[in-house]
Amino acid sequence: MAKVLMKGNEAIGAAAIKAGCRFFFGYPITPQNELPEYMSRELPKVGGTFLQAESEVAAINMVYGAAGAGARVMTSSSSPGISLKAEGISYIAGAELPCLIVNIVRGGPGLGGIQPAQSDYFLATKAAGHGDFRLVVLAPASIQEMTDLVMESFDIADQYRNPVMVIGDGMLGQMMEPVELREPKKRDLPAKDWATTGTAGRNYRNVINSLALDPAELEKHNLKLQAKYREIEKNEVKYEVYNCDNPDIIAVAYGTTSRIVKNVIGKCKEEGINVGLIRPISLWPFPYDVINEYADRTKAFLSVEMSTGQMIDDIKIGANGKKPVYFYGRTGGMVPEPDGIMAEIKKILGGAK
Amino acid sequence: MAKVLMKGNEAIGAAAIKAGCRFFFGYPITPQNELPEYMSRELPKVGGTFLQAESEVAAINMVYGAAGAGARVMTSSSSPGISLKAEGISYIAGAELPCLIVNIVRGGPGLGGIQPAQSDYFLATKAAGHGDFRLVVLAPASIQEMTDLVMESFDIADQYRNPVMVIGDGMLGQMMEPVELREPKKRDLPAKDWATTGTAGRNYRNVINSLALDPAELEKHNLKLQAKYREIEKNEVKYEVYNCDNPDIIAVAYGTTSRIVKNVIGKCKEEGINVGLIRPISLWPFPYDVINEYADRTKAFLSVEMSTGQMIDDIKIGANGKKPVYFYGRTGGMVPEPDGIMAEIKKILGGAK
Amino acid sequence: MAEQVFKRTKGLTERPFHYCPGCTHGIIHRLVAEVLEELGVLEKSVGVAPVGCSVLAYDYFNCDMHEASHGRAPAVATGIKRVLPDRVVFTYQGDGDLASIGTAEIVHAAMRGEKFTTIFVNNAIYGMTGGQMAPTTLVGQKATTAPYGRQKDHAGNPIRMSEMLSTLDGAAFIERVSVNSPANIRKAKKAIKKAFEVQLEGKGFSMVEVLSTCPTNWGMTPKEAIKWLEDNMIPYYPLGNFKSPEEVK
Amino acid sequence: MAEQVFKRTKGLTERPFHYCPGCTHGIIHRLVAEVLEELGVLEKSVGVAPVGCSVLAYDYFNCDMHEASHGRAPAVATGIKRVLPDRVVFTYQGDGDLASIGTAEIVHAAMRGEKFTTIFVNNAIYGMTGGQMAPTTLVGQKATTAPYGRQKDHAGNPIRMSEMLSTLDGAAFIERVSVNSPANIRKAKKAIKKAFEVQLEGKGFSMVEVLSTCPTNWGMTPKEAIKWLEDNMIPYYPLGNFKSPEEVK
Amino acid sequence: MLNEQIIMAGFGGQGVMSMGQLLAYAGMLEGKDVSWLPSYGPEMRGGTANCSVIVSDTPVGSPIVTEATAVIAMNRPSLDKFEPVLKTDGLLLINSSLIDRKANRNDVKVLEIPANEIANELGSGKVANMVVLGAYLEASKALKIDSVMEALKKVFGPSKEHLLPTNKAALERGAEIAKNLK
Amino acid sequence: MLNEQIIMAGFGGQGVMSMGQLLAYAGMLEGKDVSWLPSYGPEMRGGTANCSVIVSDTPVGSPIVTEATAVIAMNRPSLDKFEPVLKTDGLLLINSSLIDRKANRNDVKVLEIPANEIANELGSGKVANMVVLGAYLEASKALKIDSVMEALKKVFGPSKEHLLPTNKAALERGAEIAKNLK
Amino acid sequence: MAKVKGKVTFKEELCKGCELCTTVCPVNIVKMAEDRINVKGYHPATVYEMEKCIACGNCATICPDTVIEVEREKEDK
Amino acid sequence: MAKVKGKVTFKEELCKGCELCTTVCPVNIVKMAEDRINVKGYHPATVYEMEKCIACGNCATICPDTVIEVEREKEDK
Ligand SMILES: Cc1ncc(C[n+]2csc(CCOP(=O)(O)OP(=O)(O)O)c2C)c(N)n1
Ligand SMILES: Cc1ncc(C[n+]2csc(CCOP(=O)(O)OP(=O)(O)O)c2C)c(N)n1
Ligand code: SF4
Ligand code: SF4
Ligand code: SF4
Ligand code: SF4
Repeated sequence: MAKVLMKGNEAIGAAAIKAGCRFFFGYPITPQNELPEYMSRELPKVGGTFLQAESEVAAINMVYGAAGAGARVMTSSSSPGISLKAEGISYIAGAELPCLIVNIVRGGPGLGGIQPAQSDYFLATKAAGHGDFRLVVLAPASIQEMTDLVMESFDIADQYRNPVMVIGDGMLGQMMEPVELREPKKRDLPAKDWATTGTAGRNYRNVINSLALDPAELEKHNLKLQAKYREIEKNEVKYEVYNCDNPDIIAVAYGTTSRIVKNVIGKCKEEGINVGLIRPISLWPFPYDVINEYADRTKAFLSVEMSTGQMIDDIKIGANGKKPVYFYGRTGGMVPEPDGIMAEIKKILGGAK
Repeated sequence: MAKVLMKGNEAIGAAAIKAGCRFFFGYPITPQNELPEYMSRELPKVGGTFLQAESEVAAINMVYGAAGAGARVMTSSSSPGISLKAEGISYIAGAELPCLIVNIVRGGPGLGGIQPAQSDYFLATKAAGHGDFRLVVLAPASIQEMTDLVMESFDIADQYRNPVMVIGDGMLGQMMEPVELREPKKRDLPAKDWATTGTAGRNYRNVINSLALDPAELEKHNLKLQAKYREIEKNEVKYEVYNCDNPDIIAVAYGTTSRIVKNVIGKCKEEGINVGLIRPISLWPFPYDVINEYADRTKAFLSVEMSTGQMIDDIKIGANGKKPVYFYGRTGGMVPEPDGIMAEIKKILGGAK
Repeated sequence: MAEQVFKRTKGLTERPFHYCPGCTHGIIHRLVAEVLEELGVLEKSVGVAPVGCSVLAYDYFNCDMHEASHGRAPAVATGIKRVLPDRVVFTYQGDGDLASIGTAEIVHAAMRGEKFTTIFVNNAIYGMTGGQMAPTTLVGQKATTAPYGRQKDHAGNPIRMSEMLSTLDGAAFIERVSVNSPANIRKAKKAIKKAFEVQLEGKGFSMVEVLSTCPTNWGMTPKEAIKWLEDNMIPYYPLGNFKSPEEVK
Repeated sequence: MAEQVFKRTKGLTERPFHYCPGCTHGIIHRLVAEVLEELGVLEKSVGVAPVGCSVLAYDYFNCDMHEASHGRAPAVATGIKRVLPDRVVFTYQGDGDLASIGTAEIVHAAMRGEKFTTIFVNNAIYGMTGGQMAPTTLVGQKATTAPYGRQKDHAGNPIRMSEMLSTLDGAAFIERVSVNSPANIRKAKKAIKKAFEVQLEGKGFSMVEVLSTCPTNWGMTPKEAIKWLEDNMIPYYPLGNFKSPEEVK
Repeated sequence: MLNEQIIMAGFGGQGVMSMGQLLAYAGMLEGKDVSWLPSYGPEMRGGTANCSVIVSDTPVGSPIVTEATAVIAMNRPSLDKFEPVLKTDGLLLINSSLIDRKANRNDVKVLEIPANEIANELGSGKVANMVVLGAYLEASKALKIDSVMEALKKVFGPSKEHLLPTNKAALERGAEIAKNLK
Repeated sequence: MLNEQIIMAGFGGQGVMSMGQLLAYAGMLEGKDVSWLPSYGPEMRGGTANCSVIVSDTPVGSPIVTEATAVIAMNRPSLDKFEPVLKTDGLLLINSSLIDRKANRNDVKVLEIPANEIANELGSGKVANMVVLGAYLEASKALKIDSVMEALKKVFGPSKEHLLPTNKAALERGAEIAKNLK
Repeated sequence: MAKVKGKVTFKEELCKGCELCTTVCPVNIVKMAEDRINVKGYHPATVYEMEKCIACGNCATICPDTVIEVEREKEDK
Repeated sequence: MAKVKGKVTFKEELCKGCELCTTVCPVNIVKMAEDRINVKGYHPATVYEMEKCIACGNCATICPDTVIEVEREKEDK
């Protein structure tokens, strides 16, 4: 397929449809509206269904129902709307249903603003709801990667029977870049023989459920989930290591922020400072081992985020005290500027040299 | 006041009323129902208002309104209900309003079960909603401490204009112990001159709000919040250090789990193993420094949780690679048994000696 | 020759109900199950269980089941039905579930005319969690969160969901029934059957509100509970049909 | 001697509205502000702003204001009014806010008979977010999430909130008005005044639904929008009083 | 040093929970550290109920009793469930009115009390729990009957004061039996 | 090596956004790496609009333009806001039809284009953006007019094909002016 | 008219002793068996004078726990 | 009856040129000032033949942006 120029939000929709997603339930919120709008236009053309739900709570529960019925289904929202989906996400994870949840993050807390942010890192990776569960969280840095990851996310979800979140920021949702929709590498996907499609043709009932009143049973279920998470941690860690052969410092950044860091790397080179970049692509599972390994080759890490510092916790856990972890961030919809990052790097290296 | 024997959930109510809380908005959910029930009985007697909301979402927004109007107000729920409050909590934190949120945690994810758990640690300490914000999170280990902390929590909330979460588990909510309601140490509390009580008598309007469409303004607001959080981190870290003079290993546990660990400490002594305990009382701000300091005196840490391992992340950050951090936990409503913990300790020390 | 006039329906699994003695949830379960069997749709049915005493409904109905989050059964059912338009989908919900936390979801499913059937069990209380006030609790009725009885000035008059939902065009069939006597139980079954037929004919949203008892949390014997329902609930919640496909615009 | 027959009310701050040219939000703001001024309650009023185009209402009403989360203004207002029963509390909400995400909150505030006033601005679309379908969007009307026009089979007929809420006993006063002409604007103001009076008399929940335009997202000039409202909205959303205190049981 | 770890179990309506609370209350009145922990959940509805009580001279660690110093079994399922939890030399009280089997353990001290019969003799089937409690107090010497009576007085309040004598009699009859069985 | 970092700004309705998209599209057709980033938010409603376009021989890093190689200002507020962002020796295109001031910077190359006048001459006020774009293409030599035309053809589709000639004329007139101003 | 004779069977182990069936029998023959307790701990419902049963099905209709099945014995045919 | 005379003032800088006021004037004197643009970028509404104004207030009533104030000049008194 030839490349086309697409808006991030629309590219997500195109990729999802290409991946066989035929159901979208959502509720409007800036800055992701182009995605539901695209779906409302395009899904009917392929026999799919777009339904605007009465709220985010309803939307995630529609996804819960549709996923239980065996469909490839997705929803999307932005920060406050994702908060509202927290209970439903926990149910979907508990019931082990596959689906895609897109979060085009905006500045918070509360109503906040509508400009790009990365302040839902904790929400996405640690606590998208109550209880012990995990979402696979994928953070693309370009529209091309976004479409690749969206398409793969449906396979990952189906393979592990687990919800996947693709996380972007308002910038990534709004910008246009050339994309080519390309199939992900083929996975062996299990049949959805657990789906509630009616018992006709089978001699057992299917029940979608997250309740276990007996704590021993609920613990067993949790241990099963944990075993699955260990499996995902083994198989699905994704990251990019860039210019890390001999770095003075390694910046860690994801999404659009990582692109700004790449600019900084170029600028720093001009001044003889060698900055590396580790870019987590899967925020969960987080590439702890990669951080740990590169801790031996750098003087320090710098977490660059559009937040007041959330991923830094994971970097610290990965670095495990081997090297100091610094932070530079902008928040509330402000975007880190190369100069600011560079100044921070110089400050750190001045101190760390 | 003489001691009385009280159920944990009711003791929370009694303490809140003693602390001047006159408004309670909530929605039923096991295992915290005795608290709203107590409030529905007792609040009218002191001229207060108990209102059962139509949902947790409505309840937290009623709290939002009442707190904005200047009242001492609280709500309570258990895990799935707290998930539903996520958006509202983020608004309250964003608008800097004081209130108390009680979470009597139960097994998850999803509907899960109703037996005690600690699997909302992440939710409480990292991401009770979207955006960069923090709740003060207090985790009592006894009914007496629960009443002390509940009373203090209203002062903390008022002092910093920040929501506070008191977190317990089903066990703490259901059990009875002797309590004495005692005033916390007096704090200088600022006047609530920001409350929306009508402009009569002042020449400015009060506006409760968390929106800032201009990202520069929103960043400024966030930096103000962060400055406040640094202040709280400086002033409000609470913890207990127990038997840590010369430990072979230090267990880190909070809430009822810490009491089980205390039993284990006794048992281990009998076998010549010296186990220390660091008990975070404030889960946020977390006593990172204490962990770091004691890392120099122990061979290892063991995080004991009623979850699959959440607080362990903070212990690792605190230990900063100085000593290994192990984990022992039960989940889904199962409670760690002393024997299990002991066996784990022996296994670790066998390896670590 | 003996003829079976009443035998256990295949619409139910073998699992004994966990409900309290005399709780009419059991009757309502049976009626729904019988209707599914009689309409011959068991194999193509997907039921949605609520959060409430009937949360374990997924153990009882002999068809595929989906356990929803509290109040959101209509959204879950919407998701299922949109994916599987030729299956029979129903929700089974209590009054806390449907009339309190789930108000938005039931209103909008009805507005959209979602083609599923809702069995709404109104027992004027929160059973599962121990007798807290429901939006349907009667004025003066005591509940664990209304220890002095529901007061109109404080909590308003109870909500009549059938009447309210009947104002929506998408609601094709709405009827309120009661299971307090064999005669009313038979009427209830007819209404439930009709509701499923409306679904099968694709006419829109259908709901049967069933007045039900909660002896445990009302603090009564099952017999007293039936009488209390007759004396107090039926007068406030009049039985009858509120909407039929003929009236659908 | 000159007499001022129309001057800017003290109920509004000096801040110019951010609304689009011809958007009738501005008219409705002014009416509410005038009523507050005329009733002499500005100093004891607390308004609740929604999430929607009127989110910045807190900048305009010259009284204390609280910006709610999307759809939850009635819950926020409940919290305020319960704390301050002698203040005048109102919510100002759009149709996405009130009739979609906030359905449960408005229904239950009305059921409880909460003593505040709701100004419900029905413009049949989501303005703030760029013209998505609202529950009040008319059948056939295009929206960015209904690019082929709202279809009854897919999304149902639009919801009539005034009619639905009127079934609730706690709703003391409900009226639908429109701001398409000077005459109707004057009627709208009367209704708004009445609604606040009902609150002041402690009679229960009061709401005025105001049919409003959104030229921007309807893709029309302001003049065309007024005409479209008259030709399409008023026939489906009949103007008039649906509930008055006399009828309150 | 006192460190009583008691599990009490029976079916709903046998007053197992209030018996435990009373014991904890009495312990508190005697200046002990105490805790009372109920099992909770839907299984309680019409089903079985149990609680753990700790009465101790030192601060109570975990409120969960994993090795009981005493088990009070008011019905058969309770005996089956909790007999194994009793520690060696612990005290096993069996309500022989409703339990048709003997104890399996022989490393513990067993007291069989026909609690319902005695309660009926006293004219109130409801005080069967107090009979067993009396037996427990006598056999364990943990707390004084007077303290339990004082606790009961506070719990009952003036409106139910007339019930005190029967309860006292029940406690004493239980104690008597325990003394005789020694 | 090509690395154009352009900011285009004006008020809503001036076609600033589509001009940016067209440029990015043309860049893609010429095999360049490109990105287009709009400003978004409520301030856009009836207010100002701007977008950043990057056209580069190497992969695009950050899509945000913080040091522009070119700024196209279609109205006065845009000039005020973005003139300072232009780097030394950068290209400043001013729509002199609507902007009543001169450039303040003298370390950059300035092109004043009476875009609206020219567009009106061409019979369609709407192509003012194409006039400026043509000027930019000529002055920067970044991409070929033909590529933009090809992009336009794809964007318009057959239904709007009749608009192509006017657009082409606009691009060419713009280019001509730029050439003459050199 | 041929007199209808009925037969009622109780799955006693399912009975919760709610007594609802005893209130709806037109010939008043459904009683609680005070002499025995089932596995659930309840006195189960039963019928002592089965010959009076007219197979109306009322007891089964109101039983919440599907304890009761009813057969009709057709006299002739 | 004394003829009522009115006077309308426009806070031109607030006007958004929506033209609604022009549609409701009974004497049809409210017009858009095509000759000028205000700070917001719109042709503002105005009245050229003020003497015809009857002070009905319609224009001010429908103006969404509180641009218009109206005075009535009482002829006598
Ligand atoms: C989000 C959430 N809130 C609250 C609860 C607790 N809860 C469980 S069932 C229930 C209400 C049940 O009442 P109803 O719907 O009337 O059904 P019934 O039990 O009376 O049949 C509640 C509040 C929950 N599980 N999840
Ligand atoms: C929880 C949440 N969901 C969605 C949004 C996005 N949002 C902002 S305003 C709005 C709808 C506005 O429509 P309406 O209430 O009709 O008011 P109008 O703008 O038309 O006046 C939405 C969906 C949000 N801010 N928060
Ligand atoms: S609590 Fe009430 S509703 Fe629930 S099973 Fe028991 S009687 Fe039925
Ligand atoms: S978008 Fe619509 S509702 Fe919002 S201000 Fe503009 S015209 Fe008014
Ligand atoms: S109605 Fe059923 S459960 Fe109740 S007593 Fe009769 S047989 Fe037993
Ligand atoms: S109605 Fe108001 S804003 Fe609109 S044109 Fe007239 S004066 Fe201007």
